Amino acid sequence: MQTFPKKQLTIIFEKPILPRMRRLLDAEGVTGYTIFPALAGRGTQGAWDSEGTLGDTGKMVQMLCVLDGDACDRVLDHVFGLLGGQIGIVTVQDVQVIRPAHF
Amino acid sequence: MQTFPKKQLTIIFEKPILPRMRRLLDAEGVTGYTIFPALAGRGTQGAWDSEGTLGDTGKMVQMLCVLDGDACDRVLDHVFGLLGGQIGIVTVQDVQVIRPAHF
Amino acid sequence: MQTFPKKQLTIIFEKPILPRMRRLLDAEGVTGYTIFPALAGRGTQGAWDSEGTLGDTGKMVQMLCVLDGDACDRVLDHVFGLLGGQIGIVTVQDVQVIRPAHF
Amino acid sequence: MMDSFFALASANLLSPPVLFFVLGFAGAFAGSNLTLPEPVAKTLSIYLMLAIGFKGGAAAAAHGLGTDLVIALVSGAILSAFIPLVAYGMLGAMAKLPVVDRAAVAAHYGSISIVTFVAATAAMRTVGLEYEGFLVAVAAVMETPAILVALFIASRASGRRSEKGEVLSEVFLNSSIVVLTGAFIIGMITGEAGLKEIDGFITVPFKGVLCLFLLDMGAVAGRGVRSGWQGMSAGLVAFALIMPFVSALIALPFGLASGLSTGGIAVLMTLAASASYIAVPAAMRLALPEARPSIYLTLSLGFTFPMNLTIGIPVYTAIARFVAG
Amino acid sequence: MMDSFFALASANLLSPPVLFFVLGFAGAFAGSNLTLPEPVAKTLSIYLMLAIGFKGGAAAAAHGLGTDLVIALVSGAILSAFIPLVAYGMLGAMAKLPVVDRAAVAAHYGSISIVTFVAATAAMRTVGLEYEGFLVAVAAVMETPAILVALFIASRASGRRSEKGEVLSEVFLNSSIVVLTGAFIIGMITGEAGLKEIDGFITVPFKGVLCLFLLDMGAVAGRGVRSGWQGMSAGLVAFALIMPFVSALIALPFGLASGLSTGGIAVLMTLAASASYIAVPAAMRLALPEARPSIYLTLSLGFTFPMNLTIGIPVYTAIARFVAG
Amino acid sequence: MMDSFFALASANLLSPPVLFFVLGFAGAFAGSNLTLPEPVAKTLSIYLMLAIGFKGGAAAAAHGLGTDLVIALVSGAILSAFIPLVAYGMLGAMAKLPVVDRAAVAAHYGSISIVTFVAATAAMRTVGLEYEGFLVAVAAVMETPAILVALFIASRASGRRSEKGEVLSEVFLNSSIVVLTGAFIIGMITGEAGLKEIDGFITVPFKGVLCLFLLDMGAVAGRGVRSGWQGMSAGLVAFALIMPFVSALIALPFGLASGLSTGGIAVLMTLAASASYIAVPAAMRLALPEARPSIYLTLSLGFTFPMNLTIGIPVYTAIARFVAG
Ligand SMILES: Nc1ncnc2c1ncn2[C@@H]1O[C@H](COP(=O)(O)O)[C@@H](O)[C@H]1O
Ligand SMILES: Nc1ncnc2c1ncn2[C@@H]1O[C@H](COP(=O)(O)O)[C@@H](O)[C@H]1O
Ligand SMILES: Nc1ncnc2c1ncn2[C@@H]1O[C@H](COP(=O)(O)O)[C@@H](O)[C@H]1O
Ligand code: NA
Ligand code: NA
Ligand code: NA
Repeated sequence: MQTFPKKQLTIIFEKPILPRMRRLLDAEGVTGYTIFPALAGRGTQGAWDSEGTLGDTGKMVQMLCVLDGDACDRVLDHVFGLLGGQIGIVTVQDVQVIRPAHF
Repeated sequence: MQTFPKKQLTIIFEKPILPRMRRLLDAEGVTGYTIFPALAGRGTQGAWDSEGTLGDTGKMVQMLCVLDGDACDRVLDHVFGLLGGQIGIVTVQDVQVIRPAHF
Repeated sequence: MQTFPKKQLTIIFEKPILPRMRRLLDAEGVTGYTIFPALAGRGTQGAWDSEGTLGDTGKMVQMLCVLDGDACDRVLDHVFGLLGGQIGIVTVQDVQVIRPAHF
Repeated sequence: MMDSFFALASANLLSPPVLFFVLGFAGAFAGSNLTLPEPVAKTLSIYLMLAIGFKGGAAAAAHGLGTDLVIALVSGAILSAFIPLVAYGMLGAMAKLPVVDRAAVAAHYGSISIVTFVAATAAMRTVGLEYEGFLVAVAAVMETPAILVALFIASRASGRRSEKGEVLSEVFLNSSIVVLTGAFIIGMITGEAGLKEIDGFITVPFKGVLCLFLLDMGAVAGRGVRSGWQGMSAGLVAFALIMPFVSALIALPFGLASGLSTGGIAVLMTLAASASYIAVPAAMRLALPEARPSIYLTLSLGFTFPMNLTIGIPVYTAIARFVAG
Repeated sequence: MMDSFFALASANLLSPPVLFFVLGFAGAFAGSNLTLPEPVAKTLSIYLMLAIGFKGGAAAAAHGLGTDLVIALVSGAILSAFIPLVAYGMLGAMAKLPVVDRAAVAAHYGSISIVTFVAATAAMRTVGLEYEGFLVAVAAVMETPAILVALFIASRASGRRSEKGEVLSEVFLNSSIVVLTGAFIIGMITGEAGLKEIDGFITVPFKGVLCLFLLDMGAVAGRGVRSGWQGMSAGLVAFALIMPFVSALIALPFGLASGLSTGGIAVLMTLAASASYIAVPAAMRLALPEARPSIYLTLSLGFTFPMNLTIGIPVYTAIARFVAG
Repeated sequence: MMDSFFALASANLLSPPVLFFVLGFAGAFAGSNLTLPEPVAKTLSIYLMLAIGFKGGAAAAAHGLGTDLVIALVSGAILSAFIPLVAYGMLGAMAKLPVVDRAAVAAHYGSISIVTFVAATAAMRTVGLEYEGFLVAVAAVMETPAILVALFIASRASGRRSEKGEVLSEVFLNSSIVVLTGAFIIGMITGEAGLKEIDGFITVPFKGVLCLFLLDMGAVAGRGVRSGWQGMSAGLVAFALIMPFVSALIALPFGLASGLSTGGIAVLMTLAASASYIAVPAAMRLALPEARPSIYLTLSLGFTFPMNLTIGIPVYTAIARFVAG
């Protein structure tokens, strides 16, 4: 099957800013994204666990967004602006898709 | 450590067809797969949120399957057949594994 | 934007040994990791489903850890030691990050 | 009849369950998120099935079952199979929709909403009307025929053939039907004695749990309207608000012919008027994936459900009283 | 006063809710995980809001509302706006903290903890003191002013400007405030009759549910202390233990001036003494992300909350009795 | 004795809790998914621990504790340590299993199932037999010795050495043991007065909650049998059905020697006969990972648990009555 190269942007960030992040991606016009709940983790700012955490503070989510290389660069800029003082990490990977028009 | 190249097939699709998808992968004889719950997202058909959704309709899941390059092509064909009118996206990535016989 | 290559280590393993796995990664001095809950799956040892499972036995989680190539090799060794008789799979992928110092 | 209707309507509108529904709906509409976490909402719905099923079974055991049950079950099945045809026709007249969407919507209106049923029984209690316990079994029977009829319509109209077996087993093995009928049977077996044993769980907190659940349902419905509003045409909204009255009137003669009590007739009318938003949508994703959930879910959950809860139930009750009481 | 205090304190400490809290705290401290699954904990907190709001509304309807409500609401708003200033000052004197952290902590202590409020009302019932039902509305009003004041302090001191609109709408649309005030209004509308209808849900199991919830809260607090201990200085811990008494004393004259009953004064003092650990932290992540959650959460949840539950409430009650009773 | 047994058996089999269990089991076997969402199932099990522990403590406080408690605790510990040896031997005779699997299964049968215990106490109430409140504490004591003995067997037989410390702390800090014993102690402290305060939560809905929980357990067990069936041999299934009676008979003299009431003896026999399916499996994944969960879980949850619930409990009760009553 013929495949086409795209970028997969993965952002792990704190849940309280999820609405902001969604607004950002919507504003950038990415065609789609999916958000996954995380269970626990550790970073430079210590360990966390969703069990035994009240409300959204201290919980992390993962946002996964498949998009064009160019769009990726543009979105990355804005994401870094948003993440400023917030807790989180960002990675980029190469992926192949079949229906390039969808992304 | 010596590693061996494999493919990682990632399918994000709507939860109501999960049993069908599992039957498909079982029939294709893939050695394994893992399914993750998604929390929210947006695509060409609009935004969704698992909170405030009744039943499985409107929820998405992610299926992750590490497999051989050849098997990947074959499975992809069938997955596209299944996803026909359904909501969802498919990506393929390169991964390295240690115990190639397991996959 | 300039990006730097790192490795992403993904381990899918059974939930009862999660505390052990976290201790291992802490001992190895990785800068961070994130854990995700899985919903269901199948492997060489059969199918499982988190619904209808009591306690942690039979549930799987996914640990995702972005780290340096060298660190990755070292951690892999220990992870294999730990996973010995346990149920689980390990993959390695190439990823790009922006702030290399964070990892 | 008007007097009686206004009394009923205000008693219904000012009851805690309906007010909590309105709170959830208004909150969601204003942008607040009042939905319960999903695992809890699912459990509350299982609780409602279990309680309503068990109490229905215990009541049926007390009063004995006879031919009236059989007649009511057959009436329910006929209603569920016939209403989709009417809905399909009305949709064709009132809105421009592709055939699959029309068929899918029709399936929803032929099938039923158990929460609407529970709200109707709670309303009967408030106004002091008795109803037959076995109507729980009728509700269970009314879930599926509509789906089959809708698939038949869709396959005739569009040539699309779907795996009915998978869809039906999905619906039959659906936890809500199994719990409802299972609890009904257990209630019949253990009778009054069994009811007394678990009264503190299925009766004492029942109405309050219903309030909590309707708060959540209101929030879900409010969200649905908020996000699904754009895709709606005036014709579709009109359909969602008028169709329930049509269905209720179709059910009226069946209720009379089955020899049901006044309250029982009102409940049967409500069942007919209610539209599914859990079991049928899931079945439609399997059987008619081209049909758009944003249409059928918004109509049944965002418009018909709130309308039935607030205005529909008192109207059906007033009609039942006028005709039968 | 001492006698009365010791009687109150032991009645409070040996009540099931407080003992379950201690069990959770001790268990978590020893390394056991007694927390409830998150969706359930969230639901229990919605249940508590719904029950306490509804009962408050029904009580307010029974006794009628007048200028005393207005005065109490204004008192609450003033307290919520004023206490952060005091807290900010005290923090400056007692600990070395960056300005943003100080402002964030101050916001928490000006706002309130609904669970502490619920515990206080349960304690009033145990010792036989009445309190005004409308204090639920006062609690709702006290959630937000503190946040605004803290953001004002932070922007003056650090030049940092934050999008107040987003933060405020986040807090206002927060499910707990909406459920609390919504249930209060529904309770006012349906009054005693409504209360009787859903009594089996919001009164019968109430205290037991509170026990289960406090078991969870104890476990969360114990975890918080266990993991946040290192980041604490003696001055910060002292602040968390002393500040509540300062706030309670500030609230005392307001309670007297509002003409509240003795129990009502004790509850208002408790509200002032309590510190937020759900709504305000989420708001701070949006408005002051540089402020460290490990500091404000550990202080309010790990130290102030347990102190209020065990020692604070009986002390405030004893003071209220001494002054007003 | 036969008469009494049949009366007991039918009273047990036709009680709502057992019927709901059967509904869940049959539904799951037919392919329906009646399991509750996991967070809710976990919470219900915490609720049952809390309620049963508290009531046991309050009862123990009312009747006073003496040497009989100590004797019963020691009896429990001995039973939990001894039964695995018998189970290990029987398994060797009845099935061909690797040593680690045998040891792991033995650990499960020495330990206990709290839900079976709860079902036994509910059954005692149905047939009007008293039992000692402190048996809750005995249940807690019986959870762990079996694990130690099994690890000892495994390390002797296979040379495999496991980190006992980690495993034991995992089991001791397990929320179910902590809640059970913690609630027992709180019940002892607050006594009858405390019980009256939270009665509306831990007594009023108790039996109904048990029904809901057993519906879920039935569904889980039914699934287990459905999917684990292939891996079973006739010998293993026979073991799962016979071993409980062996354990119950071993417990009988201990019950008599401890001076327990007839109901108390029946409950102790049930404890001995029950097999763990939550705490011990998790411990085995840590200590004996080569042992296959598909074997020990299917045996204890899929066969022994349903057998105890339906047939076992009335048989043990009949024996206790025959011997002691
Ligand atoms: N190297 C990493 N790999 C995977 N996840 C990470 C990594 N570093 C941080 N995280 C996640 O991001 C969160 C915040 O990281 P930090 O800002 O470093 O405290 C952590 O709690 C982890 O969940
Ligand atoms: N580019 C994308 N990246 C990540 N997830 C996506 C993307 N596009 C779609 N999705 C996910 O797939 C779902 C269905 O997409 P669609 O069929 O485009 O509506 C969306 O709701 C998202 O959860
Ligand atoms: N090829 C694979 N791709 C993705 N997940 C897998 C794969 N193989 C195994 N798994 C996951 O790892 C678990 C244990 O695998 P196994 O040890 O093969 O039984 C399975 O239940 C799956 O959740
Ligand atoms: Na209908
Ligand atoms: Na305060
Ligand atoms: Na046992």
